Amino acid sequence: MDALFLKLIVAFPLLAAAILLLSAGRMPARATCVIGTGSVGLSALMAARVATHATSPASLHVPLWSWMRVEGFSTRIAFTLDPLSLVMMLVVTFVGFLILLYACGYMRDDPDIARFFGYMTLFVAAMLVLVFSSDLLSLYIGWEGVGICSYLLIGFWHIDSANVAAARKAFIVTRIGDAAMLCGLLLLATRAGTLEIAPLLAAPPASATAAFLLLGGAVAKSAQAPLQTWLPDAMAGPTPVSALIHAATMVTAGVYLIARLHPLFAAVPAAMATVALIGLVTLLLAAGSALVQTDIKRILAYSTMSQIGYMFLALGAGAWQAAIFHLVTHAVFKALLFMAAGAVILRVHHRQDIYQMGGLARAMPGVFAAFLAGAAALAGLPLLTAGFYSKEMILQGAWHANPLLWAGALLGALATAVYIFRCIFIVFFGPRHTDPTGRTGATMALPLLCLGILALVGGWIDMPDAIAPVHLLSRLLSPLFGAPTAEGPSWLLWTGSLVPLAGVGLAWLLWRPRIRAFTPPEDAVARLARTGWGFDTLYDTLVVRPFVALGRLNQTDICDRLSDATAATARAGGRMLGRMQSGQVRRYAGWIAAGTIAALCLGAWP
Amino acid sequence: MSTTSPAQALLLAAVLFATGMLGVLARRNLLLMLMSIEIMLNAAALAFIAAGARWHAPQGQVMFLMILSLAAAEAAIGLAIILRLHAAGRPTLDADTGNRLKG
Amino acid sequence: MPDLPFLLFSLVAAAAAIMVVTRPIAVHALLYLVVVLLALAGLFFALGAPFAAMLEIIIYAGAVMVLFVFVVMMLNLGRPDRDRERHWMAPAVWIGPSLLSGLLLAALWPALRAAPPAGPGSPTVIGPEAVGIMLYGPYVLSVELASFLLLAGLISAFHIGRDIRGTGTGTGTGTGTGDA
Amino acid sequence: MIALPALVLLPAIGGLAAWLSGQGDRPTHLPWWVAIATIILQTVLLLVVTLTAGFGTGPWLGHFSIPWIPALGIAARMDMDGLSLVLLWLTTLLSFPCVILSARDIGERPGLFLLLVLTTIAGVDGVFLATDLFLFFFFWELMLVPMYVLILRWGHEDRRRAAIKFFLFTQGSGLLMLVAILGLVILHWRSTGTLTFDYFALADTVLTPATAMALMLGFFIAFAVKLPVVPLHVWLPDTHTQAPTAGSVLLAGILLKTGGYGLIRFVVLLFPDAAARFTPVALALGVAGILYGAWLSLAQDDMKRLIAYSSVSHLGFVLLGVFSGSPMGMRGAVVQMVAHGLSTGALFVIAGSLQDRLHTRDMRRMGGLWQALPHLSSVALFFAIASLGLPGMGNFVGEFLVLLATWRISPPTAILGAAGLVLSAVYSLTMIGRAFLGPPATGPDPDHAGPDFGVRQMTVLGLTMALLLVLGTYPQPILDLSLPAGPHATQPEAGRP
Repeated sequence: MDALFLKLIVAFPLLAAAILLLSAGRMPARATCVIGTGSVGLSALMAARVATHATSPASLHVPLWSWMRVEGFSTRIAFTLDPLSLVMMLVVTFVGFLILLYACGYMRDDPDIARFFGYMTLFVAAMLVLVFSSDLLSLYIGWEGVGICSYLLIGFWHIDSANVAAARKAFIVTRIGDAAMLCGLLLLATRAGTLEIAPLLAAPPASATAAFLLLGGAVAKSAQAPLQTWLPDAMAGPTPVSALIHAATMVTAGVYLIARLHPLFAAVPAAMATVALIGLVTLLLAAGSALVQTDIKRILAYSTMSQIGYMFLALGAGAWQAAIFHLVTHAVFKALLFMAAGAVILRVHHRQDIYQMGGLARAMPGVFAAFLAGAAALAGLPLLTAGFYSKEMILQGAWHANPLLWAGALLGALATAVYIFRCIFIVFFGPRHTDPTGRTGATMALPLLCLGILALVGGWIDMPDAIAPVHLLSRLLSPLFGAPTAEGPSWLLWTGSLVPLAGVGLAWLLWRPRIRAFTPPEDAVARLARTGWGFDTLYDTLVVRPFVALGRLNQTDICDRLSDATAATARAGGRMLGRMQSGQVRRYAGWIAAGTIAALCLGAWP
Repeated sequence: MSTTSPAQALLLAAVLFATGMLGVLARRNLLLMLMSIEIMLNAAALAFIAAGARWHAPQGQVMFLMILSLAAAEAAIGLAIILRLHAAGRPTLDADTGNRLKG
Repeated sequence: MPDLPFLLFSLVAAAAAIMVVTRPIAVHALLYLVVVLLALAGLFFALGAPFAAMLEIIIYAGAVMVLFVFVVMMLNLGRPDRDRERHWMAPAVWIGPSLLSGLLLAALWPALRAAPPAGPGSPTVIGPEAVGIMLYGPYVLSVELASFLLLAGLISAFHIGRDIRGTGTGTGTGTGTGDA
Repeated sequence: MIALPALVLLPAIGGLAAWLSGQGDRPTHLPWWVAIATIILQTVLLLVVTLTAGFGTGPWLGHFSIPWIPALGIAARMDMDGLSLVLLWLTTLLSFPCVILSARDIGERPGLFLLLVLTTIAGVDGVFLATDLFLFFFFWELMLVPMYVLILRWGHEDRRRAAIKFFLFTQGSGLLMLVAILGLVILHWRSTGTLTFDYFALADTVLTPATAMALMLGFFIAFAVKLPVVPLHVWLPDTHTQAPTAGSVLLAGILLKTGGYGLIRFVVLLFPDAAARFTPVALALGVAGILYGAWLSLAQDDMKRLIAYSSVSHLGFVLLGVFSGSPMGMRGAVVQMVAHGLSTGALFVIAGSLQDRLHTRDMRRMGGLWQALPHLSSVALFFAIASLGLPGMGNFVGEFLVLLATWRISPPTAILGAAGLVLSAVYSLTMIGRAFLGPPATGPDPDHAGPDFGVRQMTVLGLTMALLLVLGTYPQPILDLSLPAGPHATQPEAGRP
């Protein structure tokens, strides 16, 4: 029964995608919304049903069909449900459903709404395939599938060529990681003869190369340094897309991959250290960038990078539960933040510059409350917010791995609180720069409400012992990851609680209402931070432009010149021989003589 | 009769042939070229005669007769062409100018 | 060592041939050519082919050369022609042809040297009778062919030489468009 | 199995019928209907062949042989194995878009056009079946000439040059193959005393390594030109660009596959040792093709040229797979050939339709076509995504198996091949972005972009999409069939009458 449900969870969005895409816009908008949202809703219901019945540690395996079976290698398409995929399934279906519901309101007036929902449901299906797959190669189907959906959705408003370029960039940068990951798969398949995850993990081939190649895929997908440049540009897509794909689900696929294959990574200390380092660097760089952004969605994008950096840090520190916990809470509060931001953007005529907003708290108190809840969770304000607990767990894990990592993470936490409350103070307080119109409809308000509550109370499923001995998530995941690490000294908890508060206070000092808003000095560092630390320029100069320029130079194909040269030689030879046909008797006689001599020579000296 | 060696005659034939060829290639006057061709023909005839003498066979002289008729026909036509060219306004008989196969 | 008459005839033939190709005056060349032919006739005689020698003198040195003489007379060559010939025979002109002829000789020489030595006994005289039997025996077909050739030569010579001075045909009196 | 020659003769006869039916003065669609009837009959015939094939009696599924020129040991011999069957199906399936979509709008002498198209198909079918080397060469040449005339007569602006280039390259390489065939036959004759062109007999010829290498190179170059392999690919962009749509589809979809087929059947299986020694070079050439084709594809402005270079890139994988020396790579190469035939064939249909509507192939003058032509654009998007190797579509299965097989013998080669996948994403998405997305172009008026794809196009292309998806998610039937039967495998006449 559960097996059937598992299939249906994937089948519903897939079917909806097929219907919506094949209808080619001939369906009324309302029906489109119902089909799109309803299918994911059904999946969510079924996921809940499966979750309540299958909390036992035994995992459920649903083989579907054999994909490729050749000499020395075979792979099947099969789903598996274990605690990790259970958690991911719930996140994807529930958050996905709420975001689709929100999108019904957000995209109401778009003529292409059928295409939008088609892509969105296709994305949900692909993400579920990614999550459920018990075989790395069928996981790769979902992995690339979410990538292409991300491409389609970032470039959804394709009349603007900037959107198209952003979409292409997102796909290509992640594709670089995907190619690395594919190489990793090839390596594993060659070593082990299978890509089935369970046997692969039962006897992990301690291959540093494989771990690093897979890490490449994860880094690109999760927008970590040095392949993080696509994520800020990806904000060109509609806001529900940013919420679903570029905050809650797809970008965390890298975290999921590493968690899923953690024995493989744990066997290679260098890879673990690299993961942690990448996490730390991204977390600090992105937080620094977020501090100086002016576009509300870009702030959130950098914040996403930074938070995924936390997850990588946790993974690298071996705190697997912490990473997944943060993944869940982050999915909730970041989706909430994006949707709230989207609501703001809709009301202020599609403006995204925070300096053009201001004072919106009174005009839209509901949205403000939602944004505030999300921001509090993001900053990790103690006790009341989900983000606090997950971040606390990561800090504990980092402390155990290396106090330096902990210090960096703490610095990041400070910056997080500062940049998100900077955003709040500028957008919702102070003088009003624009008059919001309309109101946020029910379809948009309901998801905000749900997620707002979750962002506050969702963390209570797992708390430090010092507060309350609740370990729902850790216990659920422990069959997979082993027992969670013991907690550190209690001053760790105090520091972790106080730093975000300090950050809020700092933001208050700098950007509080009714003072002249603090503008950071416009120096080189700030400019660099705003442009994402110059990675874009670097890649553009080093790779993209030389590559394209050389290609342009060779547009007519140098090999073609070779064949042209042959033709030219033949033609020149013909012209030369043609000149010999002068019609002059004596010349002909000379050639006859020469020929005779040559023949004689051949005959005389055989 | 004598100790005449046909091999020496062959060598002479080669010399005559080369000389005739030199004339054909070097001279521009059609008349002189024709004469040089006669030398070459005669060289060939000499070679045949020498071969016939070597093998005590009359075929050599038979071939000489063939060459003779060939030379006669060639001389007749060649000289007719020369006369024609001369009459047609090309008194120099320059072989290098008649390279268009017409007029 | 070949006997003296043979050597003499050979030298005369070779020297006269060289004279033929180098004379600027056509009549001189023609006379040298006759010398060549006569010397060759002597050689033929020495090689035991009296019939061929006679034919060489009668037909070649006689009939064919007379034809040449007639033509030379009709051409009415004079001093300008001689000067032009001299001009045409500049030393540089000779380089290429000499090279080719030398090469030919060099190529022929070893081949001829390798010719099998003379058979047993001295060359026997092969008279007209043997030649005639051979001609009208196995070679009758080639005699026919030769007659065809001569007929063809006759007809074409007649055709080409027809109204040589006439004004009736455009081709005969054209100014020679190919002269350029 | 008398059906094998029938598979070759039917398109030829159908072509003649189409030509004769178009001889009237009035313009008529009669030839078109005759051609459609022909390919439907062909499909039925192939279905019959498939169903009656001798599965289970050995790898060879069908056999046909009658003496042709006994004095020279030449027979009209045809044998069919799984590889032939797969490629015959590909040919038959691709003849539908060729005939239904592109031949319909030929204004000038449609009968002759269809005759040439169907004759080419007949030649290709013959190539896939013939196991007498003389017969093989006959069909090899047979498919070139009609294609040459197609390009010369119905091509685009620079068709003369393209047609001559096509002809010279393929003909020249074909001559090289003829020399190799004759060399092999004569060597076999010298060593055994029997003069024969029979594939199975010739496979037993005892050759010194050097001769085997020389003969193998003769075959290899002929097929490498056809496949094409860098740097012998230069005829392909010009030809594809200038050919009429049906010609491009035939070329990309089927004719190039004869190169891959020949590599498998006549290079790797006929000269296994020489091919094994040649492997490093072949792998290098394959990777060079993948990367170079993708790189140049990216730099093109002409849509058809872009697709043509992408073909070069895709078929580099075929070369890798064929020379990977493992059944896995071979199967992957076959799947890649089928998938490439479907996806690139469809892309050429789309590029041709765009040219019909906009009268340009220059992507600088396109842009924003999605508004005017949503159906066409979404179809193009699908096939572009398929061609960039998205898992779940046929191309990925082929590429993955090829890379996996390559990784076993040379990981660096496989890594470079995987880098080609990144580039394929770059050029595919660039093409989509430049032609269909973005603001509407200022060039040709998008309002006059002509009608969008109708039912006819959507049906045919929709079926192609479905096939690609099936191939990508359930490739097992093709994988099982696609391993070629070696010349030493049990031959069908041994098992059955």
